[in-house]
Amino acid sequence: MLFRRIYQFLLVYFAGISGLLLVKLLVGLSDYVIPGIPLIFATAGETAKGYFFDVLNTLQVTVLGQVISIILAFTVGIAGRKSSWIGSFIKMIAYNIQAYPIVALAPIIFILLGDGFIPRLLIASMICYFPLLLSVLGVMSSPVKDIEHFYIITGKMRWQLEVKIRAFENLSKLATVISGSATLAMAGAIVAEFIAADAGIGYSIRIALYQSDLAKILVALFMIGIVISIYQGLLESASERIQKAWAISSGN
Amino acid sequence: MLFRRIYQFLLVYFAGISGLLLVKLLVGLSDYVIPGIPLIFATAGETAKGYFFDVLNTLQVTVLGQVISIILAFTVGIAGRKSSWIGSFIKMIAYNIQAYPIVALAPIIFILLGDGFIPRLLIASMICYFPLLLSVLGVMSSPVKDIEHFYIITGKMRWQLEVKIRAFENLSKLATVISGSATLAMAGAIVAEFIAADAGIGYSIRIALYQSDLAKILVALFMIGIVISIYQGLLESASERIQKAWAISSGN
Amino acid sequence: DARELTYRLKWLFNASVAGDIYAEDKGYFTKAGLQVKIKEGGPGKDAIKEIELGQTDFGVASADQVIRALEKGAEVVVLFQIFQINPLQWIYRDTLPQITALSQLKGKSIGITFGGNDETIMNTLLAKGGIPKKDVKIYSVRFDFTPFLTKKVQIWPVYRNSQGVILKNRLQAEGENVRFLNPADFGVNFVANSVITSKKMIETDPDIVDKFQTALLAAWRDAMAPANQESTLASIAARDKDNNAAITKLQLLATRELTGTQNFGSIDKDAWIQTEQIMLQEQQIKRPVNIQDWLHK
Amino acid sequence: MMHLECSNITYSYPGTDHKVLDALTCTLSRPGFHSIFGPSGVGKSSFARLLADLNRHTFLGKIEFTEIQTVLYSYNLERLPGWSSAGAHLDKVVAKEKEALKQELINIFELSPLLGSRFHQLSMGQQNRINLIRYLLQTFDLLILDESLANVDEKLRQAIILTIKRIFPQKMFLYISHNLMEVSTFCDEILVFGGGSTGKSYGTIQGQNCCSSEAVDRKKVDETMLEIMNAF
Amino acid sequence: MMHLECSNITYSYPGTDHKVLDALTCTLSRPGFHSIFGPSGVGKSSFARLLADLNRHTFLGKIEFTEIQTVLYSYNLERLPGWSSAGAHLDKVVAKEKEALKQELINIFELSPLLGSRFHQLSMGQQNRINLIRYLLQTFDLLILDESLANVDEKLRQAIILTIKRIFPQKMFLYISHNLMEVSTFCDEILVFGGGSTGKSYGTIQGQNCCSSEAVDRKKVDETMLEIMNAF
Ligand SMILES: Nc1ncnc2c1ncn2[C@@H]1O[C@H](COP(=O)(O)OP(=O)(O)OP(=O)(O)O)[C@@H](O)[C@H]1O
Ligand SMILES: Nc1ncnc2c1ncn2[C@@H]1O[C@H](COP(=O)(O)OP(=O)(O)OP(=O)(O)O)[C@@H](O)[C@H]1O
Ligand SMILES: [Mg+2]
Ligand SMILES: [Mg+2]
Repeated sequence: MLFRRIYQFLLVYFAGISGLLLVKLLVGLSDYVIPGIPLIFATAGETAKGYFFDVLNTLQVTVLGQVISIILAFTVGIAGRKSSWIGSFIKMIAYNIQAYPIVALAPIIFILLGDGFIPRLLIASMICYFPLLLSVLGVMSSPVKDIEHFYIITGKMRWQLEVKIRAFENLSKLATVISGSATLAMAGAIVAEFIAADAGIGYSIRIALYQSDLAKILVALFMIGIVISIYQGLLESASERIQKAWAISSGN
Repeated sequence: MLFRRIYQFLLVYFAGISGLLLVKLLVGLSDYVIPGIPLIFATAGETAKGYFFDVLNTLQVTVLGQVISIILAFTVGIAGRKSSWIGSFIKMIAYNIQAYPIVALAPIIFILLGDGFIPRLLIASMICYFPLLLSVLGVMSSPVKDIEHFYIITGKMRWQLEVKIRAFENLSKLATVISGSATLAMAGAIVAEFIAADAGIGYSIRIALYQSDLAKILVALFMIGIVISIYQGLLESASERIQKAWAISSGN
Repeated sequence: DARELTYRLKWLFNASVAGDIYAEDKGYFTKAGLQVKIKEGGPGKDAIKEIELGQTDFGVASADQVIRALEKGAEVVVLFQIFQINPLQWIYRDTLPQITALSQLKGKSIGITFGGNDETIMNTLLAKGGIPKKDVKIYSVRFDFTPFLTKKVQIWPVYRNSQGVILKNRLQAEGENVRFLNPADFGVNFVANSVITSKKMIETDPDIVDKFQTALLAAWRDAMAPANQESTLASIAARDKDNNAAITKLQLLATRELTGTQNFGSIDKDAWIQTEQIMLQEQQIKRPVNIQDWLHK
Repeated sequence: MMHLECSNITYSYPGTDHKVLDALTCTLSRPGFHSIFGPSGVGKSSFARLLADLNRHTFLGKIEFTEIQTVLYSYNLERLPGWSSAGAHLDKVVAKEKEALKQELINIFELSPLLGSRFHQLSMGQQNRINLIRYLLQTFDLLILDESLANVDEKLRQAIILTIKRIFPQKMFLYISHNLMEVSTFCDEILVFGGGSTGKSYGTIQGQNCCSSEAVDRKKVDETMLEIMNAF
Repeated sequence: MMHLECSNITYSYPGTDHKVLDALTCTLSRPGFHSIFGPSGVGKSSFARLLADLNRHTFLGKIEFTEIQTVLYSYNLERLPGWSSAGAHLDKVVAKEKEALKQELINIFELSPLLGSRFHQLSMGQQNRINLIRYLLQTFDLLILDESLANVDEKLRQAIILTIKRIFPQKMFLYISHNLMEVSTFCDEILVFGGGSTGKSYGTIQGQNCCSSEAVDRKKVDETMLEIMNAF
């Protein structure tokens, strides 16, 4: 799984680069618009190591942000699963906040929270949590009648149990979304750094963009890709193992 | 549903504003950090109408972008549902592209596509499609054994049928995600406008930010909120009606 | 010659591009027999790239962009220099004593945009003033001004003729006055925006370039003339709906100061050479590009 | 004494105009192992679900419970959650003081070797039994068994029915099953739902209500069976 | 002639060491309505699923099909998709040339009034019937009915079984049911799976194989039933 992820990423990445180089060649563009191979290598030599550590820095925010958004998404999703007024209200807040692009909210966040690690984390979580929320809501609001019936009719149903039943019945769906949300959290962390931080790969990308340095951006994208592939691969393996442990392979 | 959405939005919005004003009062911040009520009203008087039309402009991109991402997400989700190499490869591309924050990809997009409507649409779709994809993948990769058995054993299973069965069994989950994705598409469109366009509310927000005018941003947020609430409400009503028509109320 | 030309600006439509707006609005291009469409700029726009890709014919780029592009093999030529004084300056409240010597920067909290021009310029200023980096508090600037507004940062980079005006105005409304720190006052002449085109264009269509340059220069000159102030403001107002008339007027005045009044549009060759040198020192570029060879006669 | 009276119940599913129950009047007059019997689709399950949750349905007519507080409804398609073994789930939902009863039932239901398995690993009859046993260990006055033992073999099913009759003489049961002989032999009052899609008829027939397999009088059972058959 | 031979089949579910099938040897020697009978949890369904999809399972022993190409497996928990009526789904999966057969079966299965309903609106017995009918209208040599009629009333079930025997004399059926009398009366060869959790035993008993309800010789049926009971 892990090696396949990396290998596939390399394939995609080099396909992309080749495409760009082809455009460069056909249109006859300078290194400023699309960097050539020597320049990319030279840039990689200079920046690869630094960017790698930047990505690791970002990864910390990613992991923490993902954990927070998972917690948040489950909390809101569970609270919002009922079709009651409160449920619909919570859903509504969650939806509305999402529609505001982070770029518009950022100044408010900065006014209220100052700057530094916290807003970076907050923005990463905000970007990651909404898609998670959607899935959690979907799962949490569809009853599993044939299992829940007993607990309802005997008055034993608690919200915890309801949540557990629905989560368990949709384990593979939730696992897909949770491990998929890693990339969202990463994207969120990078955007947050891009807007706000003075560390992380997003910050480095901002600087490269200021300098119109596409070669640096390509190196950064490579580092992001390789790290996210590894993280994603690990998450997927872990989620598979957890699913197996909790469920023993289900179905006949 | 529709009126409830609007009404709830107003509640949230004014709660938010009150919070900001409270901070202003407590910390004793001046109008240029957090605008006071008179300034907000004055600004609203000047800009509300223009912003409203900006949001409508953005809404066009949103709707189109959402349609595109739904199509894209279903295509990729359906193609990627198998655990074959190709399926996993498609999933991997989808994941990787997602991890690249749009801000880093934007220069490449602009190089390849120039400017105008197309990159704006592309960016809106890209931001919206991935969370959709996650849900579609989750649904499409879990078999519904008790329905599929017959078609499999009699050799009648086609991929279209498989997709239809799984979609139908998860209709409410998919509906939640699809109508929820409206806000994602809106956020995507705004970000795209923020980065690239010369129209739409995202563009106006960029100017307001550039002028460091929080009052304008608050008015813009109001307009976005009200329009997205209406759009969301309409989508939800429509999705409910469609679900009913297709399914007749399911379950006993 | 009815060939449609495009002209990509660097920034949004406002008073800082008054001459460009004026040229189109008052038909300077048409009169010169050209059909020119001007397009707004923005953070994601790069005129040099567009010129190379054939998406635009003329554009506005900052000097550092031009130098960087030249280093990487792009072939762009500077036609004329819009600003004689770089609009990128630092704003500070008048509660700070006026900065007349660079040594006064010691101990101050200063905003700089990492990777941006202001980093390069501030580094040069600090070096010039002999101030080690550890003796100032550098604050990383993002796109909003809150840290300056809340007084967390004392000296903040702005574009003198756009945000600078707005901020000054906003603070004045609250009874606070501001000053600007202009690097040129301390001998740092880092060139800002210039009008550029491709070398190829100059070689193949020298007369078009000529006509364009003449028309645009004339438009800028007229737009900056105090006599034409009202009609310039009207042209701007038609394009820039987000600033009120008072602000626009102040911005126009500020722009006028930056473009200079005598040697209008002229290329300050020494400043260009200094810019290249600064960039070399700051390792923004690795090898000299001989910028003087790329400045149009 | 504990009894149940329904008069003139008429019921249609929302959005349809087909009368699933049409002027049903019936009485169950005492605790015991009663039954609902009738052809497929006649409305047995619908009636049972009505009884179990009066508030959720809108119907015409009147249902009166006397000395019946808690009505439970079990059916054969129920599942247990998958995250732990059947035994663990059973432990969770059974009160401490019913431990002895639980052990006794587990033995009679032949469930001991299965308690370690997850629900989805069980055969259909095993699933039926583990589901039913948890209902029997709850507090109830009336328990409806809607084909709850449909997938269990006859021998074991008979043992289970006799056990229920022996252990819970004070409770009311309503056993829905398609096994005519079994119903005739072991049930007390048998509500027979007759008629297919045209008209409906309802009646009550007295079953043999046997309490051990030795007590079965085959001839009398045959008579009851005949009576039921003719009731259609 | 069409026949099926199994020798020494031993099977455990992956990840468990409980032998669900333990050295099973049996033969079905001709077309007809055969049966698997045995207590709950003995391994009937497991064996049936094995036959239906040999490739998906790993087991010891040998299974040989002669003149049997297509094996279908139906069971009572299957569902039809919900997006259109049962009738529409039926139309979709039945070939044109079987239209007449389809109509005949619909009448005997008493399904005509239900064809307009969605699957989830049907009673359990109705669901059983609509599911089974679609299998009968496919091309097959051996069809396994795993409690496929478990929730249908006896009268109708009997009619359905007799119809199947009449219409498909050249096909092989394997009927899994817990109704001893029915199996003894109407089935040809009866594979009896015996023994509970300790040891397992398998044997074949000849059923009465009646082809109409008039032909039933009650005494002989009783004998067969006794024989089966003793086989445990
Ligand atoms: N949810 C529903 N919506 C509409 N009609 C329904 C619904 N459930 C059942 N019906 C119809 O009501 C009638 C009675 O169904 P019910 O399930 O009560 O029958 P039953 O007597 O339990 O049959 P069986 O023995 O087959 O389980 C049937 O004709 C069925 O089609
Ligand atoms: N997926 C599975 N994983 C592990 N064990 C299983 C699984 N399915 C069934 N078993 C076990 O295999 C044995 C045989 O099950 P099977 O379903 O074949 O029984 P059956 O004879 O069909 O019983 P019934 O009449 O109750 O349906 C049972 O003990 C059951 O617990
Ligand atoms: Mg029923
Ligand atoms: Mg079975």
